[in-house]
Amino acid sequence: MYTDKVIDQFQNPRNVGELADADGVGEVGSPACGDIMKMFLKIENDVIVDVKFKTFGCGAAVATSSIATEMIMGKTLEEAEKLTNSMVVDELGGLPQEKVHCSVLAEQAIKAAIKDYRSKEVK
Amino acid sequence: MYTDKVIDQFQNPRNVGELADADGVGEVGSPACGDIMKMFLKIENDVIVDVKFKTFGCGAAVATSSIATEMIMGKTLEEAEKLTNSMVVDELGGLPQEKVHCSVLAEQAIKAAIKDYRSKEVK
Amino acid sequence: MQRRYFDYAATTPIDKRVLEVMIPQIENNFGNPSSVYSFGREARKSIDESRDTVARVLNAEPKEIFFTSGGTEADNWAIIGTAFANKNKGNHIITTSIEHHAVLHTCKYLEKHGFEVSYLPVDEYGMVDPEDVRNSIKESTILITVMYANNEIGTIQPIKKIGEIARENDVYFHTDAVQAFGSIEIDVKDLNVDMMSISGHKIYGPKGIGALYIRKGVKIDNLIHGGGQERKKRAGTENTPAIVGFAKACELVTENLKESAEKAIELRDYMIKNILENIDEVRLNGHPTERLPGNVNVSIRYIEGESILLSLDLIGIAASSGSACTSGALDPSHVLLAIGLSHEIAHGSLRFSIGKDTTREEVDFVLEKLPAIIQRLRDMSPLYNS
Amino acid sequence: MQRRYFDYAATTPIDKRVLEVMIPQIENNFGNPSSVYSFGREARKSIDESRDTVARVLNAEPKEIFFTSGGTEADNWAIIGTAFANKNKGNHIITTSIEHHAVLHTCKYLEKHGFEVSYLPVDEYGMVDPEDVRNSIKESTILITVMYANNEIGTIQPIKKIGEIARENDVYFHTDAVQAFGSIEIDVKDLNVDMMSISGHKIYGPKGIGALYIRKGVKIDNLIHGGGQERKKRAGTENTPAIVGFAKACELVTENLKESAEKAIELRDYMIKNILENIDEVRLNGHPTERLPGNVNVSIRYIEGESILLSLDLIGIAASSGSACTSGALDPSHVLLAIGLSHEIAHGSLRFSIGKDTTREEVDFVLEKLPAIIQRLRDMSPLYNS
Ligand SMILES: Cc1ncc(COP(=O)(O)O)c(C=O)c1O
Ligand SMILES: Cc1ncc(COP(=O)(O)O)c(C=O)c1O
Repeated sequence: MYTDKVIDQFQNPRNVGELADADGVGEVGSPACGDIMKMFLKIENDVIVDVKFKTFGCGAAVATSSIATEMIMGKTLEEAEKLTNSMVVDELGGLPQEKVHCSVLAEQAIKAAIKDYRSKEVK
Repeated sequence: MYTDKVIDQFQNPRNVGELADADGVGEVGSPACGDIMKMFLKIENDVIVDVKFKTFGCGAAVATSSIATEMIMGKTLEEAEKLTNSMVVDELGGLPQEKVHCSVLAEQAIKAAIKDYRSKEVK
Repeated sequence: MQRRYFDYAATTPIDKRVLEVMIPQIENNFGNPSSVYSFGREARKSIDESRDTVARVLNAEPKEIFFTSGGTEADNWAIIGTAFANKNKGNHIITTSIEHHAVLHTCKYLEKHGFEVSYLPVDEYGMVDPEDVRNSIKESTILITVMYANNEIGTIQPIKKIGEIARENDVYFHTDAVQAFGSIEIDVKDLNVDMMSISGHKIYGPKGIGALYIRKGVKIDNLIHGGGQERKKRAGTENTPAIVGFAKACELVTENLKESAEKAIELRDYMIKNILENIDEVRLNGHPTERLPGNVNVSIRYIEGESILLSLDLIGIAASSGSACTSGALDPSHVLLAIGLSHEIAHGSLRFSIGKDTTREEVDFVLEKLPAIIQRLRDMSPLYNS
Repeated sequence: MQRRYFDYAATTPIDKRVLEVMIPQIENNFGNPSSVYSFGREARKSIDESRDTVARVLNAEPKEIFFTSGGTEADNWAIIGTAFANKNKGNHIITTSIEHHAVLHTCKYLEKHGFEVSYLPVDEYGMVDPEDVRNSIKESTILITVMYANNEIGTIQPIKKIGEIARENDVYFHTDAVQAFGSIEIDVKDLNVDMMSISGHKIYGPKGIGALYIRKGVKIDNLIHGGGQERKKRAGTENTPAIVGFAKACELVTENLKESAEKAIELRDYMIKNILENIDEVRLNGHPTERLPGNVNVSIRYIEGESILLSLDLIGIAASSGSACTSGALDPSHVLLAIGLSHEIAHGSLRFSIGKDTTREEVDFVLEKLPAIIQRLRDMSPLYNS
């Protein structure tokens, strides 16, 4: 059901944890739905210099969070905002149909974190 | 499904044929129903001295006709009239449920032949 | 006693190669396909591959194949499922008077639930006239169900033509292909069918398994409700070994379709010719050419079918009859009555069905024994005057 | 990798002795049981004997046993069949909120057809109160359907008591015993049930087969219409090998019921005790004692079920979860919600089911590995603060 890449990301997730001094934090999903993703971004000059995540959810949710952090690490905010859920799915070598919604959460969590950063910046 | 006795009566039916000089002839059933039995009786002093049958029908119909002729051969009319379908079934060692109606035909054919004989006698 | 089987239309022995793929499934691949873990994933994979195979041989999409417990369930589902799902559009169903009971009794059931059913007549060969179908369609017609080939007399219906008419009139079209599949080539796209029933045990596959082809977009209710199996359309833990065996059987019959059909037709025509020539007062039932490759059906005057079957059985020959006495009912086969036979003649009918393992020797054995059996029974019959 | 199976409640591996009786049936006894000839008669005999066996182990009459394609079909038939057959008497059905989907979705379907369904609540242990059943009965009530034992949390219902209430009120009573049968002793006469569903693949038997017990005199429509099989109540060519295998499985599980149950209960309680002691913020779901011998169901806070299953699977352990993520749905198990769990906690639930082949070694392996898996996932969870 899951590709080797999904399993690898699930078993050895990259960038798990929190950033105490995050510049932007995004949280999406709800425990009721069985999926919560929380993204922590450290940003310097509009570039993501560090990223961590925490996820409550299924294997696909963990794997998509993990790979998404890899995909945006070192990228500009503009680039990171362009990350779509299908890019995440492709990078994982595919996801079962009923799990695709998890990849949407990863996209949304990153967008939420960037939005959070921007909203603080403005102030 | 059929007992050995049924099979034997079907394969080697006793008293098949017609009696040109029958004293009583009974025919029951109809081709539409898939069963016709015709009984021919030769009667002397109220005793059945010869009997023949012809049957159009399934294996059970043939076997019940055949054994019924054996059961009434040499019997008085009174005795023959007492023959019931369950006696025929018992004598055969049983019949499948859905075939029991065939044994009713044998009983009826004999009764019809006796009735025919009596109706002629009266005249 | 050597047994000679001439009832392939009733059911077929399993192909050894089918059993071979089933055994490891039964022994090792027992996982519930709905589970995430490896036991389950392997079962899921087997089912997916099987669905692909069945779809391929029918020229359907895998998403259009739904496994059922057999042909009967597939027929029930197609008819009850579309009737109830589309009753807002109308309550009229068109079928024929020679369908299998799986269709006929289902239609009768629907009549009790407010549906109106037209049972189209057939001609003396058991053939439905597509123009009759066309003329029976009305505003309220929601479904046409016509069998592909008849199980008793083997007549093959003009399904493609009827499908065209159904499509022109925007009415769903189901065909019961339980007998046709495996005997003649079938391409659901070419045929214009919306639904089609097939069954495993008629094609040297396992019993207890079949499939309903449901064209994408057809509006149909579930028949069996429960878990989310078969993409939420047919609940119940999947019978993985049977599904895998069924797919294998589908593959095997399709592979050899041409040659088996040619061989069967040759034996069939040889058998028919011989019976008609050597026994008098016998008639062939069904269409002389538009018939299933393996179907021989004759009516033998003056005697009753079951007594012939029993006589044949006692020398090891297994055949079938359209006589009611077989089933304990009073009326003979509705199919034989529908082609115009009298009750009496219908009761004396006999079906030999030829399959992939039937040999010329077996046919010759039947042809050698049959005349004497018939003569013996005729001599006992009050209807026969020699 | 050695695989350890803890999902006997989902499906069971076939017992070798069951397969042994099935193989010759598949290979040699392929005849259609409706046929008169010897091939058919032998199949008929096998089916009759199987029916006798199933009847015997349930303390039913052979005439009261009807073979189906599985537990789901049996549930559908009992409910839809009695509902439609008795709708002149009323349109009200009583069931519970923790039934299997085979019952729940069937009830939902009937609601669309004008029936009214009461879904009774359960207490925190998943137990139905018989008094609730009594109080829900009204003039129009025609059927009560309450499962014998729950498939997720294992709670065993007071079926006998509910049966008494049903009988006092002259209402039909069906129980889904798919999980209970083979794990606890069942006597249909003693239980006061009118109908009961059982399934082959849950008792080390074949898949694609089950049975509905229908007490003599119950008024019920057919679900699958067609040929006259199963005394005209369930159409479709009989699946003889599966029927024979099913009967064998029924016999075998019943034979060893006491010992297997004792063994399972010991392992179950050992497992529950260990998990509750060694992992914090875990709760046991279901009743502490009135539960299936093989059922362990726990909710593990802060983490989601599928990720635990996946972690277990990667080390060869097959278990099951009540999490929606398993099925791709959003809502977690309706059973866990019905016993009062929040969505969040329900999502973190895990079921281990113990079967006849489960060993202490296997249980110890799970107990050894589980804490670290849970800790790892909790460390990733935004809900967990260590
Ligand atoms: C034409 C036709 N339809 C339906 C069926 C029923 O199929 P099954 O026996 O698989 O339920 C049969 C065979 O019995 C058949 O010949
Ligand atoms: C309680 C219960 N009822 C019904 C079913 C359905 O049985 P089957 O899978 O045989 O259709 C199951 C198992 O899936 C079950 O656990």
